Amino acid sequence: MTTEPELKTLLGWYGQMWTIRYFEDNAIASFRQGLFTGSTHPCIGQEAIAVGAAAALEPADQVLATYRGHGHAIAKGLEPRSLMAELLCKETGCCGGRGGSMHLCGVDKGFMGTNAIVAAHIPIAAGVALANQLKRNGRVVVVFFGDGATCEGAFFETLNMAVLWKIPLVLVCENNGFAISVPTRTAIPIENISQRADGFGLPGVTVDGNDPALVHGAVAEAVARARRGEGPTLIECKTVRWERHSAISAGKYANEEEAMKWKKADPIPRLEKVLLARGATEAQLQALREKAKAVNDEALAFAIASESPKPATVGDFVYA
Amino acid sequence: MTTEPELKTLLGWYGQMWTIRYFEDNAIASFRQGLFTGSTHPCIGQEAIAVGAAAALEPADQVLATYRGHGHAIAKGLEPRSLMAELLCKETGCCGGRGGSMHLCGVDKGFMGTNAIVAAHIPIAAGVALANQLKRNGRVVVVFFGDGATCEGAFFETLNMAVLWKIPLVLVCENNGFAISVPTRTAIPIENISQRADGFGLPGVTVDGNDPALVHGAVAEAVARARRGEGPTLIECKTVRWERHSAISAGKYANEEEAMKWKKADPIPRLEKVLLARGATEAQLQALREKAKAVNDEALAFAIASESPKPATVGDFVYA
Amino acid sequence: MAEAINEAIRHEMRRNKDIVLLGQDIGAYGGSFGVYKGLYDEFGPDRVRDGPLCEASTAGWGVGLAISGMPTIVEIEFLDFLTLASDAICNQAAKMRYFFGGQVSVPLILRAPIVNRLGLGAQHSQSLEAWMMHTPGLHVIVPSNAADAKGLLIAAIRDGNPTVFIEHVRLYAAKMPVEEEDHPIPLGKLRVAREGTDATIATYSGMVKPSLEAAAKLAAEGIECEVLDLRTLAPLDREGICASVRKTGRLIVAHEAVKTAGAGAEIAQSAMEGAFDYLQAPIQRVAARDLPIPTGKLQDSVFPGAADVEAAVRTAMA
Amino acid sequence: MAEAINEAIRHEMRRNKDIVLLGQDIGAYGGSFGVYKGLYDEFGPDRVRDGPLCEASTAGWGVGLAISGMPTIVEIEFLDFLTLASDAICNQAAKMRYFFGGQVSVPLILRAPIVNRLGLGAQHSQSLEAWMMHTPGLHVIVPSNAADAKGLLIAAIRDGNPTVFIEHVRLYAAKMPVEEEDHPIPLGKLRVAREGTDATIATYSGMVKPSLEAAAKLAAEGIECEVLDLRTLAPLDREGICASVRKTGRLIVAHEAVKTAGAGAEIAQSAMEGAFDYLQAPIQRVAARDLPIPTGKLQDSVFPGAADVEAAVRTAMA
Ligand SMILES: Cc1ncc(C[n+]2csc(CCOP(=O)(O)OP(=O)(O)O)c2C)c(N)n1
Ligand SMILES: Cc1ncc(C[n+]2csc(CCOP(=O)(O)OP(=O)(O)O)c2C)c(N)n1
Ligand SMILES: [Mg+2]
Ligand SMILES: [Mg+2]
Repeated sequence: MTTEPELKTLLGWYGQMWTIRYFEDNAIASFRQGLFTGSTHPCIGQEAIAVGAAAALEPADQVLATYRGHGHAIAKGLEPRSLMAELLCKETGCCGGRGGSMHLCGVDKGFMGTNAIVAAHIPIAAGVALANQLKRNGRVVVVFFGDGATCEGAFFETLNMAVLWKIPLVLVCENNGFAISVPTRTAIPIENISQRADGFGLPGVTVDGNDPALVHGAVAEAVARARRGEGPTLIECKTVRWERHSAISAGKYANEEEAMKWKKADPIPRLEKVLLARGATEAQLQALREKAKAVNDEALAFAIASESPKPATVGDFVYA
Repeated sequence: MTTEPELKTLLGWYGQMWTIRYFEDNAIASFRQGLFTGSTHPCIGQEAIAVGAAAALEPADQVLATYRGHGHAIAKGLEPRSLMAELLCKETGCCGGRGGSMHLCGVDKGFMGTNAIVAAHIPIAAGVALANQLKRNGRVVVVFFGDGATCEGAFFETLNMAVLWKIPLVLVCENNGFAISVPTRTAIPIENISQRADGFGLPGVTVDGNDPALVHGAVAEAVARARRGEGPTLIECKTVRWERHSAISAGKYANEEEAMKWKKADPIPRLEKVLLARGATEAQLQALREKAKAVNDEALAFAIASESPKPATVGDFVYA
Repeated sequence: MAEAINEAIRHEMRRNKDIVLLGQDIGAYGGSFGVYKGLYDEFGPDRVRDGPLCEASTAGWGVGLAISGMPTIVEIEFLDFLTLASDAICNQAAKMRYFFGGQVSVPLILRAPIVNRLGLGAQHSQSLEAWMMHTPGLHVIVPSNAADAKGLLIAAIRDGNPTVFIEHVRLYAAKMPVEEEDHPIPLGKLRVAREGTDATIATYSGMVKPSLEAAAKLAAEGIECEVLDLRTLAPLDREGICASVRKTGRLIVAHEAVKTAGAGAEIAQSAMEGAFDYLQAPIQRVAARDLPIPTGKLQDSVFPGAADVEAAVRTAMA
Repeated sequence: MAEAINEAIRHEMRRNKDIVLLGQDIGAYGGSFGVYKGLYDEFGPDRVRDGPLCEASTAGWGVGLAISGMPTIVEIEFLDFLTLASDAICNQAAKMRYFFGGQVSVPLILRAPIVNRLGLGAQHSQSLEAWMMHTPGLHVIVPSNAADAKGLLIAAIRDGNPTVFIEHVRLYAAKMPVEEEDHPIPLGKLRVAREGTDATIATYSGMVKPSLEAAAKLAAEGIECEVLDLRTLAPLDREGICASVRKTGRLIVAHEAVKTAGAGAEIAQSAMEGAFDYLQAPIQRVAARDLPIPTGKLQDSVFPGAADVEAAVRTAMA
């Protein structure tokens, strides 16, 4: 593993985690207020993964994620305002209001988009990484996905090819214990998802996904390995999901208590303790929180004030 | 492993292997003569696997295989005549002449059919095995497939679920070194395909697929395990393919010599040596060979003499 | 309609102990849209198999169960994910009985909802029934109301052939008087949802209600539309469609799938082949625009509604 | 046609160093039907990536390459296996530019052959172009001869949009004079393969030749058919079809896909919408029967031929 991050770095992460948390709070509140329809899949409780992983990347490196990808977009440098405007399906949104909560993208920041078909973005991410390899541009791709996605064929097929061709790809599984209502242990008969790697000949590691420094360390090592041309790594980050799969999920959980345990595992207070122990002041932390909130409140106001795309533009962007 | 098979048993296998070999010889010759069109995928050089595996099964156990499945059909007890008639697309064929070389079936013998979509039959086989589990009928399913098939999503997805639910399924991979023209080593970045099992939590074993006794031992153990309710096993049988993928394959191999090596690895002369060493006489062997030939010659004559299905029946068998 | 489907399945599962359900989130959770509420409690984890996320193989396992004599219902959470299961459905389930010369039957039902106009975007808003219609060997069922859903699902389960049963999320909440009794509805027979003499509107699933609204509005002006709820697309009741067109002389076909190469083209051409001489105006299509589906307000520019049906009728009458 | 496709790809790969080929057996072997002969030797393993058997992900990797600015050609060995790649093609490639608001382009070509009448059976004989036509965001190309294949493929590669390029195994051997020069053919323009005044035959791919044969035979009796080779199904040259029908007053649509919900229905309904007043007889369809495809002689009872086209024209003329 790499060395312990500096206090300044950790403070930066703390601010980012709050930015993500407030973004998701606003997303849920906006959805409940009817500011947009459909659904939204918050990453609350999982912020440490996006933040720790993104910190291991160069700006030119690329990220792909799922519908639960608002945090990854923010961590990769997208502006909350253009993301929130996209959630609200406004023309100022990052995808011109066509994509909504599940389809975010920021190519200029290396954020190659989120996807609403579970696991479908994993081969796409590998293709982006193969393009990097062919162009010899030194870029690495990080792809985020859930535990559920590791039961889909596209995940396995891609592991096989990525190892075969030593693709500069880092596969980060956010094991949050559930795929909608299905607990990981009733879908996957092995202890750690990182063990999947054993059947494919790539390194597989499991880390505590609620500690951004541990995530950062594992991802940094995998990124270095990928940049050296040694191929992909599978990283499982254990975490705990926000109580509901999405803002519209309504079904019953077999074990309600299990589904609510994220609050006890919240990575933010945990990082706060570390920061205070390392000498940060409560005032510093408060300033970061307030900034995160202000950015998001401005973002929401911007999104609300923005226009919906004109009906006449509905046919734009189909063909190049 | 189980005990060494008796001489009588081995002689039976020898006869079966010749039955399959002659069947395939006739299939190729018939195709070349234009007795049927399409193609045919011989299992020459791989007979020991079908024979050794089938010997580990009860009649009520079930088998599914691929387009390269004539040998498995014969080993599971289907008559060469109804199979050859099917290859020639005659109404006396096991599938009424609708299926041809790639779609053989004999439900009454537990032969649940061959399939022409690589790996698609693996989940189907698991479903058959799940039915057995639910009916508590004690039956086990053996599914045969190639090395190439172990790169397809359906294979991996099924492994995951089969382990999860302890399905009575034995997965037999015939690693014949090629998927059409693609050598296994350029498609699969691990030494042994049985290693795939490590990512899923099931036992994986590799055996020499050109020795029917070794195949039998591994399959018998896996079948026993499955019958005890302990779930699936993955068995890799290393073998060597007939020089061409199918009777119509015409492309160039990167390494022609490699593609021709089956003749040096032919399981039949190898078994012959064992038999002679264990006291069988040349006359005994010859009698078995002749019987195998006679059965197949009769089968071919029967197939040739049979009628094509009447055009008016083309719409039969679509709906139950 | 969710309740009606639930009742149909419960009824059949009680009647036939071999029926199995496969899918994701179908256990205690009751299905991602709640259609399976209570079934797990009643029938237990063996028969209600909540599984990992792998639609392709789930459908393949369903084929294996089905050919073993266990009628199986596979749930796909959104019809859009049919892409993943299409090999098992189209290359296996639809063809297996045929290429095995009748040695097996494939009593497999794939249930999936159309989930549109909710704002979930391009990968969660599609109506893909036309692909399934173009696959010989399948039945394709597209009910528009609770009573039909129940009767057609019971019929499909008993029929014993591979079936794609397409529900509609907007109709789930709709409660209509549902037959208490066990009342299968024959596959391949349309329902005349409204009688009329001036124009025929052939439609199904989510467009039946807007079509009836349009018909009611037009009736106020003396234009009497006959509204046909097709109920099943395969088998397609071509004779029923043509009979109505022979009476009215005009046909409007309405669906929520995108227009090009949709079911509407087949329905229209069926009338062309069977009732050309009676046609007084070109057959009109009302359908979604040929675009990926956007989120947000833009959706309204893509999907058709009662006003579009009305306009099409007026065009046909002009 | 195999040679023409080979030339088109070679030509474009020389011109644009970013183009990559993905697939199985596309290396030294030259593609399962030999279309890629020599490309591996010329362009090497980086650009001609012979890979493991996993169509779904292969197509997905192709999407990733494409959105990274590397135009990618994915080969699927038989069009029947489109089932496996359909999520990558229909839910990803076709929609990605749209749902990302134009931030990416998807220059992905999926090449696959129709392989029918060879006796390979139900899983190796299908014509699935209608599914692709029903997917907004794709181009669907169905050439009938070598020259068109070359020109259309070059155009599709340069066009830079996701394209399903459907070849036909029976046409591979056909050598026709191919333009030496780099000669893209605009997408969405049909070719009048034979001029005529009495009836229009709209067709494509493997049915163009039998349609021309039927037309030649009928011409001997004074019935002059106009044969339209549609060349692309998406975009579909609706105006070209209607213009011909306005001239002849009769339309016959011919394809090898099964009839129900096939491309023929769309083509027919397009004429209905644009040329109804000129139609003197019902539009006829010539297509495969709605069955899984059998092996052996039974195939002849399923697939249409010149005689079926001829009969359909006579019906339209009667
Ligand atoms: C192929 C596919 N199947 C099903 C769904 C419906 N669905 C959306 S999210 C989800 C759960 C995925 O779980 P996981 O991969 O663990 O990610 P998480 O939501 O927990 O982040 C499901 C089943 C989908 N979008 N795509
Ligand atoms: C899904 C799918 N992809 C491709 C093919 C074409 N194909 C037929 S057999 C074959 C090779 C399979 O290799 P392997 O699994 O090793 O089996 P083997 O033929 O060597 O027995 C291929 C690529 C197919 N039938 N199905
Ligand atoms: Mg999860
Ligand atoms: Mg092989």
